[in-house]
This record gives sequence, structure tokens and C-alpha cells, in this order.
Amino acid sequence: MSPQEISEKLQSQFGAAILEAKIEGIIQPYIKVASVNVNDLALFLRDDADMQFDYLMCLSGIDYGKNVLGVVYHLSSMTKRHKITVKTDVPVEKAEVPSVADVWPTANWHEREAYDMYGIVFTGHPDLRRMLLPDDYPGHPLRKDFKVPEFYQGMKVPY
Amino acid sequence: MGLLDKQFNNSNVIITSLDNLLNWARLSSLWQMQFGLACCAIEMMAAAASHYDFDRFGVIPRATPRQSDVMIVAGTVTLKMASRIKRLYDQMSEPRYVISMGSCSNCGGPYWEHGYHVLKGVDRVIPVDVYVPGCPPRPEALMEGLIKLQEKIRHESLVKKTA
Amino acid sequence: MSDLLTAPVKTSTGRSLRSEEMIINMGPQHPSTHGVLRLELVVDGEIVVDVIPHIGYLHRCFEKHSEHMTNYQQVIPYCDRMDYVAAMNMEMGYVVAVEKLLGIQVPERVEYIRVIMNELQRIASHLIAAGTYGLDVGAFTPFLYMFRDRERILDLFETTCGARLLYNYIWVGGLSHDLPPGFIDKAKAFCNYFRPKIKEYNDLLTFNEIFIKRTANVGVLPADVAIAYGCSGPMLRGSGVDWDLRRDDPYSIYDRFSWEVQIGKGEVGTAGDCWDRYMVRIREMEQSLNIIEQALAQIPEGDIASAIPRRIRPNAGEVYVRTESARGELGFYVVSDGSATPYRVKARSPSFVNLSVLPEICRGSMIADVVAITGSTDIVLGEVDR
Amino acid sequence: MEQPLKDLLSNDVLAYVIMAFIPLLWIVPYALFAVWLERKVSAHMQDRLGPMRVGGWHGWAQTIADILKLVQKEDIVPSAADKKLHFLSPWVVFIGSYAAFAAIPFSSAYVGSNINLGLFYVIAVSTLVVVGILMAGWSSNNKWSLFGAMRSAAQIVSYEIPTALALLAVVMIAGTLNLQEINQQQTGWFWHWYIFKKFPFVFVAFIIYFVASLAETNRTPFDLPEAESELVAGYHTEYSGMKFALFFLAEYANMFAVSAIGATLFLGGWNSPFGDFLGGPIWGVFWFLSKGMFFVVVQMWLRWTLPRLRVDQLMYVSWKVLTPWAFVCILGVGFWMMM
Repeated sequence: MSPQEISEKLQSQFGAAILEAKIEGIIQPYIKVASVNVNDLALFLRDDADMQFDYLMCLSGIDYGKNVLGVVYHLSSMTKRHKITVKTDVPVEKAEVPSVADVWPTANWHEREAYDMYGIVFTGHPDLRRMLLPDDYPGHPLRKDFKVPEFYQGMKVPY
Repeated sequence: MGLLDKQFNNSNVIITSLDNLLNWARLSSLWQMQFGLACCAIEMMAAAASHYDFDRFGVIPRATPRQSDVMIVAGTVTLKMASRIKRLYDQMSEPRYVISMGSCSNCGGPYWEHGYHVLKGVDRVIPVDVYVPGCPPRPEALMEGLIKLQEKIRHESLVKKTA
Repeated sequence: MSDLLTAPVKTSTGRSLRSEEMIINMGPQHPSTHGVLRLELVVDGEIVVDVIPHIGYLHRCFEKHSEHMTNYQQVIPYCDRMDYVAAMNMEMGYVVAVEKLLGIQVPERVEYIRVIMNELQRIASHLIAAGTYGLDVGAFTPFLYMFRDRERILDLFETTCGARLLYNYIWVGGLSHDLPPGFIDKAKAFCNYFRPKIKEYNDLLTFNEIFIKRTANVGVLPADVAIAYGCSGPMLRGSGVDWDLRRDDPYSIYDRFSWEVQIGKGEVGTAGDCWDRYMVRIREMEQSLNIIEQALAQIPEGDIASAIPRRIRPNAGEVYVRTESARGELGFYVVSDGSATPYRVKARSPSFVNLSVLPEICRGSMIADVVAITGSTDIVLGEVDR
Repeated sequence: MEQPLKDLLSNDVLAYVIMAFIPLLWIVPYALFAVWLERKVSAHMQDRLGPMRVGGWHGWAQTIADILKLVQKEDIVPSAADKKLHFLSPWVVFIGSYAAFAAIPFSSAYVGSNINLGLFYVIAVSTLVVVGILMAGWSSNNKWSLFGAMRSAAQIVSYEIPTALALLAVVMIAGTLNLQEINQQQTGWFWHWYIFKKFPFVFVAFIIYFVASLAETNRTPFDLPEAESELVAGYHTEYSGMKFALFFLAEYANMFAVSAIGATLFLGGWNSPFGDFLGGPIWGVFWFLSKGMFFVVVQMWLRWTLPRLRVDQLMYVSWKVLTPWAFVCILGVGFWMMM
């Protein structure tokens, strides 16, 4: 399916939950979805006979600045050989996105990493712990407003 | 240091000969702790492999810190790893030596500025005897570092140093 | 062994035969965790009940660095340091992504050199993977044989760009240096030297009875689990999935060469076991040689840099590009806001994803198998932790 | 040799003490040499050179430096360790392997103790090693050590059975457990050696013995107790300095002990292969040591060639392969002798 067809099908299925579908004039088309609907959409994308997005290539957190965080899902289908990007935005104050770890098990670690780096809470995640940084590390380092701590466990951090 | 180190106040011919013998044994049989952190560990492995062959100098890898003499800190030390490295160093038996291999463990290397999770130099947690520069250092450079360490050991003494 | 493990551990009166469980920490300093991986093993005697990987001991803040460099080119050395065993593949992935963002084409000669370097790097990386795998199961000698041959590849790299391990060779829009005189002959000589060596490894390790006993039917990863967990590269192909991005989602000029994608067939055990994953790597080395030989024969003369400004400023936009590194699908998600520095670079590292399936395939095996399975996933911690 | 010594010193106790120390004159230089040899053999198998610097010619002084360094090393006893057992275990391991040398005839003129139950004694006393290893693993209070010790105990106890059964095949032919007598029965050309008697039963018994002895000495492919890539360093993970050196010494002493027993029972011990050619007590020592060293080198060769087995496969080899075949050998020899 072409990105156009995918977006049309999704719009007919989810209606208002699809906030934006940018297909033309861009290198890789994406579909923006309301954060509460992520899990339903993911399940549909994986299980629908036309979609069959069985492979979650990448799940990235991103800080858009102005107190908006985002999660970007890059999906591909091994059987149908098509790709799509799904995005969602959340405000910093209530950075909660439904987890897709039950849809694609690979999302488990990706979501833990996004939680670690951006503080995005994935609701329904089976084991949301920090992935890379130590448990007692202060802050979420990839946020644009992150300040490097002066000391960590008695060790000086800046050069 | 070892059992007899710094136990004598005056030097004499017996002590200096003993010095020489013990130092020779120490520097000839530096067992390395088999433990790599990052990129430099690959070069450390290459140094131990056929082409460069660390075994020529009597360096063999030991998996346990108790039986090793020299710890080659090969790679970036992160904050999460730093306390583990400190503990490994504490577990080693005297006399023990540390070679800091590569820019990262010398001073943080390319991660010195924005590395929020990188320790800027392993010497902030454990004492270092020899620094080997490079990113990563070639195996030849590591060997140079080892020879420097051997030189350092050659000048150790059982005699207490007086100020 | 397997029926011993899968049989219900109950006596006839229904009492559990399980003894007290013990937790042991494998790593971060352990001879066979390939760096600073820490595995928390819950064991019942020798049998592993659960494995909990702990990573991040080598988290070097790649993504933060790429947001703070003065331009796009400066990120390349950090890409090198991510997967230090296959640095060329890493550079390639990032550079292809940025070029796609810029929408530029690079000269023919550059593409050919890139392919040659990438395939040489793939061989070098697989040599380390296979060698250390031998080490994991207790065979010391193959490791040294493979390192010996790897040195020859490093010599080729060294004559080209002066570095042995981390090259900073593939640049956005071109390369740092042209090939040195005589490189093509040396590379051809290497191909001729290396082909018989693969047989030597097979004689020494691959078809060793004990090696097969240790790796066949161990850590079986079924194809559907592999796809669900997002495994890629030799890990996915070892499970019998015919999927290689060089062929199925072509980038650079890989569609011009003829070679075969190698998949695990379960020759000595079940498809998707450790031996299959190992064997896919050994066979891929041979296929890489084929690609190198074709590329060496076809390589045209020409420029090694396309005309782009020193400080590139891509238009605001974003791109996710995946390439096939030695370990699998390497994705770079690059977001540009129109300035000279990337707004966000996310690296989707294959080892990170491949490692996440480890608990799934380790349960119920023995401690020695955990070592064998971890070795067969061929992780590089620099890339897992980034 | 016992009687002349007693006459010379006119003191029985002193004579026994001297007799007891004679094997040490061999074991210590042998261990130093064998460690160096192992490093050289492995290096040359791997396209390397091995020790080249220490002492000049091909690093001949490497192991001397190693041992001198180990003497200097700090002796660490972990605070959570069982201190008495931790101290004792290296000695128990070393004594276990050293005591075995008492009954092994080095030549027709020298055997530490010419007892009638020589072979039985050797098998029994070498089991002491297991106790030492278990003590080491338990007392270290380290999970890896404990794993190593448990594996080792299971392994050595299991492999005692095929070892003893294989040796029994020879004992049936010889009709004695006295090792010196077994040697004397094999005097003459090499076809008088027991390995060629009752062909192929004793030959198979010899192979079983050799494979099982690899396991008894924890050598590859059966080096699970100290499997470096799995258990860090196995039961001696927490040992440093001299205590570790004792474990090391014991390992190499053990390697020679099993090789020596194999040579004594199957390959004529101190007998020259060529009848009276280069025979006699002095050349006897030479033949005995060469045969022993040959198998030590074979053990090294195997170590640097083969991968390692897994625990369950190890047990499989012992109980389902070696033990049944050892019984077949015994039965074969028995029927042959009845006929």
C-alpha cells in the first residue's frame, strides 16, 4: 500500500484520532495521531490484513521544545514491504503515552530508553525502569532543558 | 605494596640485590586483568593476539582480579561503571598497577564536553601508573606503555622513602 | 538435555522438585560478556530460570553529542565509536541518512569505494564475532587465527585512511581520502588469501564435534519471535528469515552486485539455534568477498567528493534510513531544523534490539548455554549503550 | 633405594623423610618447565611466539619470574570467607596430588613406597583433591567458586569410575596392584607392554583411561570447574599469591601423575621400548619421565585445540560412554583369560 492509501484507511477507521497526515512534499510521509489512541492504532496496524506492520523498526523520543515531547514510531512490513511513520505529541507536564510493548515486544526496551532519556511515561508498560542510566541519576538528559549535574555519587561530572 | 615494601629504613647491598630480584620478577610477570570497556579493548585484544603477542613480555590475561597484577583500563569509563572499576581495583592484590589506555580513560576523550554520563578520566577514582594516549592507541602504543610501566617497576625499592 | 529441562519438575505426589533459586551476577566484568554487559541470572542449580540484562555501563551520550556538534560532519567520529568493531558500517549508515536528508547524489567512484570498505569491514567484524564465539565455548586457538587474518584487513584500511579501528573515512558527500595507489591489487590479493582461510576455520571450529554439541539446538530463536522482537542481521537470518536490507531495501549501489543472502537452515540442529547464527556469519564472509571482487573489477575513475558546502544546512525535515551493518538493521533517525547542527539524531542500533530477545531464548538453558547464546547474538556494547 | 639409604644414614626416620622429598625434586622443576612449555606450545600452535623476553633465550626464566612474583603478592582472604578452610584447601589439593607420587615407580631402583596395594592407594589418595577443591569453593564465599567446586566434585567423582575400571583391566592381567611388579612384568621389547596385550580390549581401556584422566585433572575439553569464559576462574577465583601458586602446582603435578600412571600400567613405565637397549635403573628414569612428558604434551595439545563440553554432556560422556565401554573391556579381558 502506498502511504496515501494507508492514511486514508486509517482516517476512515480512526477518524478524529488522526490529527495530521503529511504525505506530499516531504522525504518520508508521516501520520500524526492523538497520544491516547496509540495502542489501538498500533494493534490495527499490526493485525489488519492490508497493513501487516509486523516490524517496529525504531521508536524514538524527541523533545520539540516549548514543553512538547514526542514519540515517533517507524514501522515496516516484511510481508507487504511498505513503511510508515507514526508520530504523537504529549505535553511535558503530562507526558503519558500508552505502551505498545504488548503489540511489538521490541518496543519494551525502546520505550524504557525513551523513558530514561525524556521522562515519557509509557502507561501499561510491563517493566518501566531506566534503561541506560543508573537508577539514581538526576534528570532526563536528552531534554533540551537538561543541566549536567555537578556531582554524581561523589564523582565530579563536568570536565 | 607487597609484603616487604617500605619496611626498611636503610639500604645495603643485600637489600638492593633483593630489590633487583623482586623487581625483575614483578616486571617480568605482569598478569593483566582480562577486562575491556570499549573501543580500546579491541586494540587490547589485538595486542594479545598473534600479530603483536603480549605473551612475549610475559603478560597473560587472568579473569579474576585476585590473580592479576596490572589492570588495563581500556575504554570509556562511565559513571555507572566507575564504582565497579573502583571495586575491581580494590579486589586486586598488591603490588598492583594500572595502565590507563586511550584518551577516554585518560581524560574523557571526545566525550569530555557533553558526556553527561562519562567520567572524565579514570584517575578520578583509581590511581594510574601509566597513561597511554590515542583514540584508540595502536597495539604498539600499548606495548610502549607496558615497557614504561616495567621501567617504573624497575626503580621501586623496599627502602622507605624519606622526605 | 531438552526433555530433562522441559519435563514438569514435580514428583508423583505433586511436590515441586525445584530447589532454592540463586541469583548470580554475570558481569559487568566477566570474560565472556563481550564488554560491560551485566546479566542477572536466576539459577536453579545449573539451570537458568531467568535472565535480566542490565545495560548502560558504556552509555556515552551519542545522541546528546550529535545535538551539540558544530556541524553534521562532526557526528561521524562519534558514529565510529558506537560500533567500534564495524566502524565503517556505522559511518555509512549516518552518512546515507544525511545525504538523503540533503537530497544529494555522490559520485560513482565514491559509492564503489564505500561498498568495498563496508564489505571489508563486515568481514573484519564477523571475524571478531566468530573468534570470540570460539573463546566463549572454550576454544582459544580459532580466536587467534581469526585475529591474524583480521590484521590484514586492518592493514588495507590503514593504507587508505591511516587508522586501524575508527576511521572517519566516509564523509557526507564523499570520502576523506581517495584509494592509495596499489590498493586494488592488495585488496584482490587479500580476497585470494582469505577464501581458503574460511575452510580452515570450518575445519578447526565450525564442524568440530564438541562445538556442534555445544551450539546446535541451543538458544533456538523461532522466526516469528525474531521478527516480533525486531531482530535483524545474522540473528534474523539465522532463524531462517530471508531478509537482508542490502537486497530488500537497497541503498548505495548494492543492487548492482550479485550475491546470495545466507539464512540458517538448521543443518546440525534446529533452524535458529546458535550454530546457525554463527554459520550465517561465516557464510556471509564468503558473500562479502564476492561483492568486493565484483566492486574491485567495476570501480570507475572519478571524483571522491561531490560539491557541497563545508557547513551543510539541510532544509527542515526528517528522515529515517536503515542500512545493513554487520550486526543488522542500523537505523538513523535524523531531524533537521534548518540549522547547521542536527536537531535530533536517534541511532537504532541492531545490537540493542537483538539483545532484548536474550531473556526469551535463555530461559531453561544452562549457565554454559547463556554464555554460548550471548556470544551468538554478537553484541557490541558500545552500540547497545550508545 | 630404601635399604641403602637406611644403611647410609643409619636412621630410619631421616631416610623416610629424604625418600619422601625425592619426587619434589622432580615436581617443582617439572612444573616450572611445563608451564613454560605450555605457553610455548600454545603460542606456536597459534602463530605466536610466546614468552620471549624474560631471561633471554625464548623466555626460559618466565615461570621463575612468575613464581617469584606470586610469592610477593598480597595474600587476600575475603572478609566473608571461612578462614580456616580457605587457608587449608590449597594444601589439601597439593598434598592429594603429591601423595600419589609415593607409590609411582620412577625407575627399577626407586619407588617411594613399594606397597602391595600401590594402585589402590594412588586412586584413593588422589580423591583427596576433590575435598580440597570443595573446601576452596565453599570457603571462598563466592558463587562462582561454589559453582566451580560443585562441578569439580561431580566431575571427578564420576570420572573416577571409568578410570578405575579401565585400570582394572590391566590389573586383571597383571594379577597384582603393586605398581613396581606391574612394571617388571612388562620388561622386554615394547610388545610386552600391556597396551598391546589382549588386543583390542586393553588398548580401548587405555583410551578410556586417558580421556577420563583429562577430566580428573580438569583439562580441556573437561575444564568446566575453572572454565574461564563461564565461571571466571572457578574454585580458585578468590585465591591470590602463593595459595594460587599451590593450586597451579597441584594442577601440573596432577597432570604428570595421571600421565605417569598411564605410562606405568599401559606403556611399560621405566622399561625401555627396545629390550635391553638403554635399559637399567638410570635410563629407566629417563624412559619413565619421557613417557610421562609425552602425555603431558598431548594434554596441552588437546587443551589448545578443543572447545569445552557442557555439564550435562560431561556427565553423559562419563556414565553413558566411558563406563559401559570400560565394563566391556573388563568382560573381554576376563573371557579371554578364561579361554
